[in-house]
Amino acid sequence: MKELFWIFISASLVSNFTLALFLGLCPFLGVSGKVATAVRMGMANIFVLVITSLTVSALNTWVLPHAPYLQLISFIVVIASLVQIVEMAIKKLSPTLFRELGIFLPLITTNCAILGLALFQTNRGYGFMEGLVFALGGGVGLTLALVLMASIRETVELADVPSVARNMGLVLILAGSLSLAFMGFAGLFSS
Amino acid sequence: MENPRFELTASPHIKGPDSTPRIMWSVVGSLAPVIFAAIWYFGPSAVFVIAAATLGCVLTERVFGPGGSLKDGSAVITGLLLGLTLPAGIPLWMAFLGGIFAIGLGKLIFGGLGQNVFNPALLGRAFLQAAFPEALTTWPNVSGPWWALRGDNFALPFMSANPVATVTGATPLGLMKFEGTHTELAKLIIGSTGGSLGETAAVMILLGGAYLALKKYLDWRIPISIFLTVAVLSQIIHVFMPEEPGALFMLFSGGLMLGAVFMATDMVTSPTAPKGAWIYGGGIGVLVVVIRLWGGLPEGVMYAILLMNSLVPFINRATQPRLFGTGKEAAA
Amino acid sequence: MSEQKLPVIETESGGAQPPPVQVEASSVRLISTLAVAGALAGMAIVMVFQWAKPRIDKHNAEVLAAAVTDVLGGAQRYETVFLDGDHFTTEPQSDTAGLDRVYVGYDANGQPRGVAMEAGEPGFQDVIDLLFGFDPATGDVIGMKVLNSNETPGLGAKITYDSTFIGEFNGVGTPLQGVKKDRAKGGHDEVVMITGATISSRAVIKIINDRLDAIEQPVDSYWSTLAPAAATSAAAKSGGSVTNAASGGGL
Amino acid sequence: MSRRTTPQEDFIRGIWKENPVLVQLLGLCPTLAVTGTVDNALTMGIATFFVLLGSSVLVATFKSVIPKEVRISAYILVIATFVTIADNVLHAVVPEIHKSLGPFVPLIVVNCIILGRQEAFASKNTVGRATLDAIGTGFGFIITMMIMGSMRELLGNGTWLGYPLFGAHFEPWVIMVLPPGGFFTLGFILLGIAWWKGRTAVPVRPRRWPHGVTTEVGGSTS
Repeated sequence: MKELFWIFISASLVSNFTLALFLGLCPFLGVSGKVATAVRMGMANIFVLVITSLTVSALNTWVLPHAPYLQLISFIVVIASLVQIVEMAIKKLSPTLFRELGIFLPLITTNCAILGLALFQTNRGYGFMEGLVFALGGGVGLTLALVLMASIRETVELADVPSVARNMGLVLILAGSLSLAFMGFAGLFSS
Repeated sequence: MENPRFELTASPHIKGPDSTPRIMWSVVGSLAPVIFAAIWYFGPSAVFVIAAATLGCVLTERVFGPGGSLKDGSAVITGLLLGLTLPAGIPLWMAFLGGIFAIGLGKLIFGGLGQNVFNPALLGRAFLQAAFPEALTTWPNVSGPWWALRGDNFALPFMSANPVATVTGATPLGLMKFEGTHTELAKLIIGSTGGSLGETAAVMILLGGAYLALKKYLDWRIPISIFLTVAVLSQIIHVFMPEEPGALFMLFSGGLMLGAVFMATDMVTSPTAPKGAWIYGGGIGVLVVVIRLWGGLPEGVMYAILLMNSLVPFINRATQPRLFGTGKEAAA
Repeated sequence: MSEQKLPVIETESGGAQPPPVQVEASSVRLISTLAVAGALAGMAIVMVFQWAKPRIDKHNAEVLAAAVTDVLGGAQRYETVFLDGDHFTTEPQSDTAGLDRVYVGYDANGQPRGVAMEAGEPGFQDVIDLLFGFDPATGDVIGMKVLNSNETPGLGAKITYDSTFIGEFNGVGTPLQGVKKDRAKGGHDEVVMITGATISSRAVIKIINDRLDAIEQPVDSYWSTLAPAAATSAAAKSGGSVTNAASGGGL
Repeated sequence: MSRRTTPQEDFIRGIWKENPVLVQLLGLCPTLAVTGTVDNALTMGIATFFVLLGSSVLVATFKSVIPKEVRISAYILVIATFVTIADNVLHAVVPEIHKSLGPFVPLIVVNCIILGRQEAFASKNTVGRATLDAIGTGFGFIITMMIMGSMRELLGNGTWLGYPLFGAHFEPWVIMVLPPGGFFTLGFILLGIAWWKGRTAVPVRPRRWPHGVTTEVGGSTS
C-alpha cells in the first residue's frame, strides 16, 4: 500500500510526467492556451493512460516474455487499436462524453506520454496494480501541469510580453519555472 | 460597470490612491529592521551579499527594463529580499547571478512590474538553490568575531568557494529533521541561530510586517492564514506523532516568517480577492507543513510560495467572476 | 502540369471512380500490404535481435560479475541462488523469472566469500538500485555499488562515484548508522554521509538495512549449509546486531 | 508542392530555415530529456538521424505501393522497425549510453519530426529528394541536440564530452542538467533566435493593450 502511494506521488509530483520526465510535452505546449480545453485534454489523457497501463500489463504477462523483440511494435499497434475501439464504444454509448473527450483521443494515441508510460512501466517492472497507480499518478501529474500552465498563460495573454518572448520563449521559461517550483516535492514521502 | 475608465498603471492598483513607487519605497523601509538584524548576526558578509544581489537586480532592470522603471523601487526590493534569503557565506558572484535571473526571467520577460506570475526574488533563490545546492546549504555558525567574513564571499566569478575556515552549522530545521534535536524558542525569536541572512530574527520581521499591515500595504489575511494553517496543522500532527515538532517551533523556524510577511504578500503574485487570499495562504501553510515533515528537504517555504504563485491565476478565476473592473468591490 | 490544372484533375478522377469497386479492391490490398510490410519488419527485427541479444546478455553478465566481484572484495566466481518459498536454493522448483535472488561469491580457494544482493528503494528523486556485499559470518556489509540512480548530479549522484563514501561500506557492522562527518564517533556500524547529500546517503543506508531486515534470516541459514564452521559465528553476530540496534535506537 | 525546389534547398532547408526543433518546435521531448550531456545528445541525434533516413528512403521507394488509407499505419510500422533496430544496436554497442538514454530511444517512434517528414515529404517525392530532405532535417536535429547538449554540459558540469574545459575550480551550475535547466536552455535559445530575427526584420508589434480595450476581454474567458 505504502509503495503504491509513493508511486502515485512520484508520478504526479516528485517526478512529474511533464515537468520532470518531459512526457506529454506536445499537449503541454500546444493545447495549454485555455483552461477549459486543458482540463478536458487532461481527463482524456488520464483515460487513455489507464487503458494503456492495462494493455501493457496484459502484454507483459502473456505476450512479451515469448517475443521480447516485438515490445515496441506491439505497444504501438495494440494501444492505438484499443484506443480506437474504446473511442468507437464511447461514441455509441455516451455521445456527451465523446463530445467532451473524443476529439482529443486520436491526438493522444501518438503522444509521448502514452508510449512513455508503457516503456517506463515495463522498465521498472511494475505489475498490474503498480502500473495502474503509475498511470493514474502520471495522468494526474500531466493534468496538473497542463491546467497550471493554461491558467498562467491565460493571465499572461494580457501582459505586455516583450516581442522576443511572444511565441514559445515565454512558455518555455514558464515551464522551467514550474519545473523549478515542483523541485520542492523532491524526496516527498520517500522515507 | 457601464462606462469603465481604465487607468493603465501596473498591476498593484487596488489599494487606493498611493502610487506604486511610494508603496515600494515603504516596503524597502520596512525591511530596514530585518537588514539590521542580518548585519548584527552575520557581520560584513551580510552587507556584501545583500548588496551583490541588489546590484544584480538593479543592473538587469536598468539594462533590459523599460526606461525609468528603476524609480518605482521594485527592483531594489527584489534584490534586498533575494539577498535576505541567501546564506551569509555564499560567493558574491552567485548572489549577483541570482539577481540577474530574478529580474530577467522572473519579471522583465513578462513585461515588467505587475505582470509577473512568480515572485521574482524567490524564483531567483530557487534558481540558485537548484544551480548551487552545496553553496546554498552551507550555513555559517553565528559564533566568532563580528567583523570576520562568514565564508568565501570573494570567490572568483564562476569558481567554487574555498572550503570555509569557520565551523559550519545547521539550521534549526535541519537539526530537527536530520538529528532530531530542538532549538530553544528564545533563540529562534531573537534570531541567534543558523539560517539565511534575513530569516532568523522573527521579531524584526514581524515588526516590519506590522508596519506594512498598518499602512495597508500588505494584505494581513495572507500572513495570518499562513500562520494559522501551519500552527493548527502542525499542532494536530504533533499530538498524534509527538516526535514531530509542535506549532511554535514550526512558526519561528526557517524562512516561514520572512516568506509569509514579505514574499507571499507580494501584491503582484498574490490573489486580489479576500477569499482568494485565505485560500492562497492556507495552501502555502499546508504545503510548508507537508514539505517540512515528509519531503526530502528540511525547508519548504520558498517552494510552497512558488507553487501557490502558480495557482494564483486559477484562484483569481475561482474567486473573482470577472478579472477586470472589480477592483473596488474586492478592496472594500 | 501547371498549378491551376491540378485540382481540376483531382476532382475529376475522384468523381469518376465508382466508389464501391475501389473500396473492394483496396481492402484486400490494404491488408496484404500491411501483412507484407509487417512480415518484412518482423524479419528485420528478429535478425537484428539475434545479432544483438548475445552481445547484450554478455555485457549484462559482465557488468553483474564485475559488480559482484567489486562488492565482495575480489571474489573469483559467483553462484546465483534463488529464494524459493522461505529458503535459498540453486535449483528452485518454480520458474526462476519471478524469484528473489542473491549471488554467493567464492574466493580462489573455493571458500564462500560473502553474499551479494540487489536492493532498491526511492531516494531523493527516483528509485536507487544498488548491489551490496554481505558477510553472514561477521554480519558486516563488505561493499556497495550503485547500479541505477537518478539523484541530483554533482550532489546526490556522488553516491555512485564518491570513493570515500563507497569506501565506508567496506566492512561495516549492521544495521548501518548514518552519521555526519563532524559527528562520527568511529563506531563499527557508522557510515559517514556525504556532506550536502545526506538525503541520498541516508537512502542508501536505509535500502541496505531494509533489505537485510527482510532477507537476513534465509541468507544466514543458507550460508550455514555452505560453511558449517561459520554457522556459530553467524548466530553470535546476530545477537550482536540486536545490541547495536538497541544502542542506536536512542539517536 | 507549389514549386520545385533545388536539391540544395531540399538539403539546407531542414538545417536552418525549417529546423525541426528550433523553428517547427517538433521533437521537443528528446531535445529536453536527454541533452544533459553531449554524448547522450549526440547518440540520440544519430539514432534519430538513422531512423529518419531509413524511413524516408523506404517510404519514398514504396510510396506507390502503399495504399493511401493505411499509409499512417505503414509509416509507423516502418518507423517502429527502424527504432527497434536502432535500440538493439545501441544496446549492444554502447550499453552505457543506452542505459542513460533509457526509454527515450524507443520513444523516437513518437517523435513528430519523423512521421511529419514521411507525411509531408517522403511520400510525395523521389527517393533522391527524400534522402536529401531526411539528411538535412536529421542534421538540423543533430545540430540542435549538440547545441543544447553543449550548453547544458558545459555550464552544468564544466565539461564537454567528458573533458573538463574550465579547470578544477569551476563551480558547475547543477540546474542546467536538471529538468528546469532543459526548459530554460531551450527557452533561451528561442529567445535568442526571436531577437536575431526581430533585429533583422519585422518592426515591433504594437502593445496588446492599446488604450481602448473593451471589457469583453475579461468576460470572454469565464
